Amino acid sequence: MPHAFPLFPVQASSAAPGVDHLFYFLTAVSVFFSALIFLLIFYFAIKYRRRSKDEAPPKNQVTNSIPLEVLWTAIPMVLVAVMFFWGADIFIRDARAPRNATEIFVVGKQWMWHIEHTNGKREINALHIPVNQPIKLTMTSQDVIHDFSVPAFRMKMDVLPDRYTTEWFEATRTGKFHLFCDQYCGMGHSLMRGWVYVMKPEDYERWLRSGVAGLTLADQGEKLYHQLGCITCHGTGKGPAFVGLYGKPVKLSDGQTVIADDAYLRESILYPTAQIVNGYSPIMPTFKGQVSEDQLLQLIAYIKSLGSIEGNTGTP
Amino acid sequence: MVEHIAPKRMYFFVFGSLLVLTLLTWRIAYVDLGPWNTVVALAIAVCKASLVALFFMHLRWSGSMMRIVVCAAIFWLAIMMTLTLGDILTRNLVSPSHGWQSPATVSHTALPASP
Amino acid sequence: MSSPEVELPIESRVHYLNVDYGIKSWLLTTDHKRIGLMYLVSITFFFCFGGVAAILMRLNLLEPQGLLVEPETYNKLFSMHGIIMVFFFMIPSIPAVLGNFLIPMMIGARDVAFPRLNLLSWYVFMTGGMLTLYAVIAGGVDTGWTFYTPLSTAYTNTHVMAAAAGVFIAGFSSILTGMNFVVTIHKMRAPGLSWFRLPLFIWAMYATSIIFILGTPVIAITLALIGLERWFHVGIFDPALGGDPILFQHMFWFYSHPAVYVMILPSMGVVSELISAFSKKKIFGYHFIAFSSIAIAAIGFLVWGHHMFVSGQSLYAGLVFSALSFAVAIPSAVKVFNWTATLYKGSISYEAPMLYALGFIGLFTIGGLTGLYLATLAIDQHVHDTYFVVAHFHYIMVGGAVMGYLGGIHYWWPKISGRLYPDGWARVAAIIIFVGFNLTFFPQFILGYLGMPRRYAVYPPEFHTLNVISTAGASILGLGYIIPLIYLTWSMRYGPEAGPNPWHATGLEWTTASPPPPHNFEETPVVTEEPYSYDRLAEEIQVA
Amino acid sequence: MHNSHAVVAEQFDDRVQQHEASSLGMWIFLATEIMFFGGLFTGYTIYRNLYTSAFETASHLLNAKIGAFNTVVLICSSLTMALAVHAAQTGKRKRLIAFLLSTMGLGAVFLYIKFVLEWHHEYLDGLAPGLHFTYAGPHASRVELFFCFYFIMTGVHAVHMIVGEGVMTVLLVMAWRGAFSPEKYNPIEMMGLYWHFVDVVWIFLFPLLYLLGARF
Repeated sequence: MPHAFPLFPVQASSAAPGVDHLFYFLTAVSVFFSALIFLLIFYFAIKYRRRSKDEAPPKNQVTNSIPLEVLWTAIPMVLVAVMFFWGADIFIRDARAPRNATEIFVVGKQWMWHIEHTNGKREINALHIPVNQPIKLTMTSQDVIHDFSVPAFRMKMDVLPDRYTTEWFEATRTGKFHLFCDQYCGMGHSLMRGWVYVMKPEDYERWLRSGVAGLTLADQGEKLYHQLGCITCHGTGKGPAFVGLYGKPVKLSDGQTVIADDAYLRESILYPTAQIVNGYSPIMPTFKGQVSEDQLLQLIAYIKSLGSIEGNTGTP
Repeated sequence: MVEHIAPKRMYFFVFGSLLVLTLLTWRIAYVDLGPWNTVVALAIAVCKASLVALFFMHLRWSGSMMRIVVCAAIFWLAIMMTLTLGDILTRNLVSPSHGWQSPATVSHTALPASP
Repeated sequence: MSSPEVELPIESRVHYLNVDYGIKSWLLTTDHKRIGLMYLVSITFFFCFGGVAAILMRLNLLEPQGLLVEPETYNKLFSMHGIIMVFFFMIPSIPAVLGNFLIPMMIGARDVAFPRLNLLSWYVFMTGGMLTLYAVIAGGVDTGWTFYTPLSTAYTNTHVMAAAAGVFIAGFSSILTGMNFVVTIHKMRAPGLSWFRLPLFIWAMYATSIIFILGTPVIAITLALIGLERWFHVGIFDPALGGDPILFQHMFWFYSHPAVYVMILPSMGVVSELISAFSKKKIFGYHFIAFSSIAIAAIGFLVWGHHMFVSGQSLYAGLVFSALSFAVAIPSAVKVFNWTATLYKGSISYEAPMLYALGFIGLFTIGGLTGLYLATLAIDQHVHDTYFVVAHFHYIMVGGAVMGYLGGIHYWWPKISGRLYPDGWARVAAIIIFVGFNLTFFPQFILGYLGMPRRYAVYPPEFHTLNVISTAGASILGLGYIIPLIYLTWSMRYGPEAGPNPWHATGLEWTTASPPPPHNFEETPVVTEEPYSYDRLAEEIQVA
Repeated sequence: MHNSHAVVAEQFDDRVQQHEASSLGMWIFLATEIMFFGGLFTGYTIYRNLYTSAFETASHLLNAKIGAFNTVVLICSSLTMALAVHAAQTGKRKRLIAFLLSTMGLGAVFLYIKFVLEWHHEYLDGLAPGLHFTYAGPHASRVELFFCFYFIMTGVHAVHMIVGEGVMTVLLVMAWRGAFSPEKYNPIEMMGLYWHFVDVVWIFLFPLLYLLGARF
């Protein structure tokens, strides 16, 4: 066999050791109980085998024991409680990206991964990231459900059409790691693979700057902002302004308040009448079918660039 | 006789109640009670359904097994609705960019003041 | 309770097999035993079909680039394997074959409560099966057995409609069967046969029937919605039209997770019978095993969301479903411990059914414990939709359910056919299946933790070695399944006569002749003792 | 122990056992029906929660008066069905036939109203998803989703009614031939349970589909 023959995946993210420790714990529990059951069965099977064909079965045996039943109900209960809380703890941490994470956008389509960096650099079926730096992926799909999985990071998340899901990780070692689509997505499912390249920060910077033909993601969004005519309302006060909007609570006409996050902005572009900002009338046409998923991400990046933090507002 | 025979009078009485409740639910739909419109309409529907089940379907006189069957079905339906709704209603509560912050990376950014 | 007639040779006695001849006497029968046999033949046919697909898949994975077929064909193979094995083999396996054959006999009844509905259920099942086979022959389905939207509704142009309609129709046969069993168990028990005198197989079948009744209608309506969505291009589950694909997953798994318990619960019932019969000892913790079946059926309905931890489901829902999934592990563990305790101080013999039963306990233990990994949120996040999942559910469904099914077939074969099969061959087959199974599926746990995704037609070369081992195991496993097929068929004609109770087992089904007379019992039995009363048997042997 | 009495099938010991078995069987069947409709109700509930205002808008496009009238028609048919069971229990053959006929008649009226006065009009108004959907107001795609559920739920309900009408035709012929007696009326009773169940489903469909939010 010419190829390497690994039995355990490499640990390449900050989350991996935690998951593996939990895995070792479960394996220890499993091995212990499997061994216990197997040894008991073998022992009983040999010790109490029927010696002759007409051997009479032993009589008046104990066939009920409440203490035993309680014992072997309680012990598994305690063990699974430990597993639950341990697993839940890691899972909750994995679900929430740190605030300073570098954001990268992922669009899945049958059968390729399309990845965009904030400076406008794009790649296909490859993801370049710096080591020791939290990365947050904002992902969506153009067609069916996919799943962005990096086994070396012990991380995966489904990628759904018409919705943003996120996933974050912090790579801890440089190298080249598998990227798989884990959710069956049709004919080319097994070809929807790629590589994650974890680089030293300086290499990453160099890579990021090389070969960028033109505009950053936000700049491309700005271009769209003009091309699509968003400016005619949102730049004139007929529609809500974008400056400092991102991440802020928005009061809606039905009295509810939502946070202006990616999902909200996306919905407002595609279904403008669904959530009307208080004080404005529902006059915006839908852009569904006119902007692609990539363009949506560009528009959102633009709005984001207009500032989410006080004192850091850009100019439209 | 293996089955209870109810007096005919009862059927007409139940029928009358059903008609009254139908009228009621229809009229109430024209009164603005906000979200309570749905609640009231469903409460009336539950009353009507109980009347039909208990009297027309003789559940009142049937063995406990039949009642267990009906309750089980309703209970399982409730499970399906509750757990599914539980997902839908809590899905957007965790907004990754506005929730937990890594202690190691507490940044200069402040959470937007909640209204 | 021995009847004088059982002394006569099989040919000179009227029993359910020779009471009437000709194809019509089978196709129009309302005898639960004949219907059970018709199901046996049908599901064996579907099993071979699904098995061939599995072998082709494993062969294809011999090479990282695919040895035999294009990815497109591979996708159709695993979809067909899944759909046929799940809906047309595993789900009807023990309930429709052994359940139909045994339930009336175990409770001392002449037939099930609704014999004509019982026959109807077989026709409904075959209609669904034929429709699904049509889908396969006409060009196949490539959605996987899970029919996830929007792939199944908007993005594939394979024969989803026919396959979904087939599964939809076959669902009604499950409903009819479940309904029949519940009513039969409630209303047709022999005098003196109170609930806690019922064999544990009956308890397991009762729990299974609950799932049939309350779960199957939901998959039916879900698949109907898939059909309507495809047909009219509306967007109930299609996000492009305002629908929510995760709602489909909820509704699909609301049935399809409990369906896993439809497969394993009857096997647990069979194993409870076998362990007791071949240890010649009353089962340990009867009440706990009985109630754990009901508990598994009930809690099993609350855990479906663990298929969706990384689906975009709410984090909170994930936490709730994870906790509930751990809860369902407890009654399963209780069963395993009780079976093991039953062996203690027994008088254990190792005929083929017992080998299957012990194999079941071992493989189910591994399958159950690896289920804990998948219920653990953080680990599932890594191994979800990888070969780890494939290995886990095959340990439950093949290592568990199929081992139990084969054990049950071997145990009751003398009752079904009236004849004995060669036990030596049967033991050899049981061991070959056990070894082949482990060789096939254990490497897949490692593959899964390494990260190899499931449903991959081609894969990175570093997974090559383990895949070769797995395929080697599959060929052994396939061979193991062929052997019983041969000697069981052979024994139907040439096997020595078994007599009414070849295993010296307790239970009403062993008190009547083999094969049983058309209405099971010459006279309705009266039950006066608890099940598994091997103490009485001991006395009888001593007297003899 | 074979019962020579023809009204007891051979797998049963006596009439009580047979009656209890068939009632239990029927109720279990109705439990499966609850879960079958339950899937639809769950889906409906989810989208209603997600798209409340769109669903209210869509609901107001339906004619609540017709819906209410149809509810009354169905309740009347439930009454006649209950009276038919009563007539069968007391062995009144002519009344049984009369009540079965009126139940079927009322069922037909319901279906006529549903298909001709409602579905047909909604189709013409461009409210039929997938076939002819021209609604262009706000939330069009969500209004379409409401109408998906409207057509599927009322459609599945109507299919149940049509099946009921078919079975009732058979029972009618049997009643005509005098197949039922106070000792043997199980099929009529089971038919009654089924028909009332279909009524109960409509009792929920009516407020859920027609009476969303206040209308004025």
